[in-house]
Amino acid sequence: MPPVEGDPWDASPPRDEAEALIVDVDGFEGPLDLLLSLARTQKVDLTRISVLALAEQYIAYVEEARRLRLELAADYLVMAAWLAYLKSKLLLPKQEEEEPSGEEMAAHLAFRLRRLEAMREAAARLVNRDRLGRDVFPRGDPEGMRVERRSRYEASLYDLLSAYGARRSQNAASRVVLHRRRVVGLQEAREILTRLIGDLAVWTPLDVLMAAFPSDDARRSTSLASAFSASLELCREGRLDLRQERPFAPLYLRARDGAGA
Amino acid sequence: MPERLHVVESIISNEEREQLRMLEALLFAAVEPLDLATMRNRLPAGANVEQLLRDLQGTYARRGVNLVRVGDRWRFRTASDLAHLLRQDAVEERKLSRAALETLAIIAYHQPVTRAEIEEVRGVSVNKGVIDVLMEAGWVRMRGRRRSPGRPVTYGTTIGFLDHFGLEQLDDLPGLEELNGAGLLEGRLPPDFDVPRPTGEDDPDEDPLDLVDRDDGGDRP
Amino acid sequence: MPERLHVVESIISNEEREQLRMLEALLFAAVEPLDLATMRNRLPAGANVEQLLRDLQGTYARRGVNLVRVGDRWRFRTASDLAHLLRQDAVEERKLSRAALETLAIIAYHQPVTRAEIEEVRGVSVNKGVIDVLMEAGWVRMRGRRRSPGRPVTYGTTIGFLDHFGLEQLDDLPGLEELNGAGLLEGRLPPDFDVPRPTGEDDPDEDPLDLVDRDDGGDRP
Repeated sequence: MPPVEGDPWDASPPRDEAEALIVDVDGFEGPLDLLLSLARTQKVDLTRISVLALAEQYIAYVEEARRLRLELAADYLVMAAWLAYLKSKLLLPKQEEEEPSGEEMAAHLAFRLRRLEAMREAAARLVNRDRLGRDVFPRGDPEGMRVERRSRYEASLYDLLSAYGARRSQNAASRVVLHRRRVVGLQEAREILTRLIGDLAVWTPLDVLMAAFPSDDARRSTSLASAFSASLELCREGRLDLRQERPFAPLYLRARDGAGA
Repeated sequence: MPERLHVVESIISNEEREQLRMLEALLFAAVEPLDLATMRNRLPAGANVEQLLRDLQGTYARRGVNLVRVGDRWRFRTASDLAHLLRQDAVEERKLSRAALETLAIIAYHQPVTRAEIEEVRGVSVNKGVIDVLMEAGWVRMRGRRRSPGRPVTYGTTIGFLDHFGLEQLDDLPGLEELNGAGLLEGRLPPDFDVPRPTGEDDPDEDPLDLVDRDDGGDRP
Repeated sequence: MPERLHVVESIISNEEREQLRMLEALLFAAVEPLDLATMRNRLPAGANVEQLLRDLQGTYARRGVNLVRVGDRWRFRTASDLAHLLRQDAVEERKLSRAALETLAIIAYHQPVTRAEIEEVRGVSVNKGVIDVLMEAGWVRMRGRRRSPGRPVTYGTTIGFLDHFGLEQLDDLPGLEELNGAGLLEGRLPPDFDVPRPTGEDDPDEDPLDLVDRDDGGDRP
């Protein structure tokens, strides 16, 4: 579990160092931060810090935290182990060909601490500069650069005429199709005829029945055609009888026995 | 120059100069024009805000930025003769859409023509935006109102239209024969197919636009 | 006062005075700091923009509003000694957390810098949200990619960073000399190495971002 940082916009109040050292492990932003805080308790310039003493302080701190069963992030434990190793190298007589030496490791750690502290100070100096919107202000209501976006449309006379020609001829050709004839469909004719079957006890000419169909000019022939087709269907289904004396003679319809009941 | 400036500045007291700086900063940073009460509140007690404003206005009178009064409020504004500097013209070349081309052609040939009539010729409804684009391009204008129920607006073309398409007058629009000859009419056309002659200014079925109509800016000859 | 002022103004030519007015208007009206190219574009051909800027900066040096340089851009802003007067105009600003501040400082002083390097300095892993917040504030941008295995993204500061913290250039970062002298900005290098200052655009170890990288919006100059 790496140390997790809080909300970047949420400036936490400055830590009470003494208190923090006692309980607040999670308040530190990583082992380096903890080390830096411990180093400050030595009250010496970071360039003259005793890394050995620091290592011992840190290890003691971590051990105390574990004794109190505080949950420590792995980073802190790794640092503790590393410092224990560093401590042993600093204390033991120097080995030949050992790379890097304990002194080099200590110097590097001291360097990192100084660098971290330097960055903290730099951050503080940055924050305290005259900041735009806090100390200095830009023009409150700048007119701004007004971009006048004008569209210039491009079209040639040819484009214009061909668009016109194409649309006009297309509509001229399709107008026939567009004026759809109103027709009496087969289904509609069936429904009308079925309704009439009850009245067809005797042979009745189709012409007479046509009175029940839409008979305006536009629909007369389609009514007739559909009525005829529907009567053929009903005949096939055994609900009507059809009779015609000879070709082109009137067509008679009669309900088949029992169908009209 | 700094030395001479110093001479000028020394005419007013240090205190006044400091107040002038404050007023200048206040007005500069203000999000909206400031009224006297606000300025008095912010400046040190006893500051003669009216006098300071006059001084500041004088200082900026011939500059690129002026201090102007807006009602009883004050603000900095770029000098009006420099407004052109702040305007950037961005001309975008755009191709007319197919719908716009058709609509334009129909307006040209059938004018004066109402939107309903355009739709009838196109066989498709005409998006209001299309006519707007044509008006914006300066090719189409509202001509008048048809003397029919609802008095619908009639559209026609502009001088700019003739200009752009290289026509001297509306009569120069090619007629049926020419369109046919140029192969621009396709398929079999019904015998009564015709291409109308556009009518210019005088149409007996058309009323002039009311003043109110003109206000909406579409009527540029 | 107007008469004396006239004497001062007559030192420069009418043409220059007009150009000064124009520059003043442009800078006053601008929403963002203006770069030289934009100003040159706007002014009449042949105008010596650098000279005009210096003149204008001098004119405003002791005023309530100053002309300041931000990177290679320029803007007017209120004089910093008037902060107390204007602070009540300030929008209540959310305070950055210590982690975010530290990260910002590291990016500013060590740029170009990768996330791993920031973590190295802080000794803790850097929450992605921290860098996002800094980019959102307009202070940090992705600069490029380090020429090293994995080609990690490098971060740097923006013009907005300079603008916000009142820096003319990165060299003006507070304490930069001392930090450099103490060898604390060496980042990846061993302590006794000679160290570069934060580099603006050209870093030999840095590749430009690919176009794809820029798409995620972090790269605003």
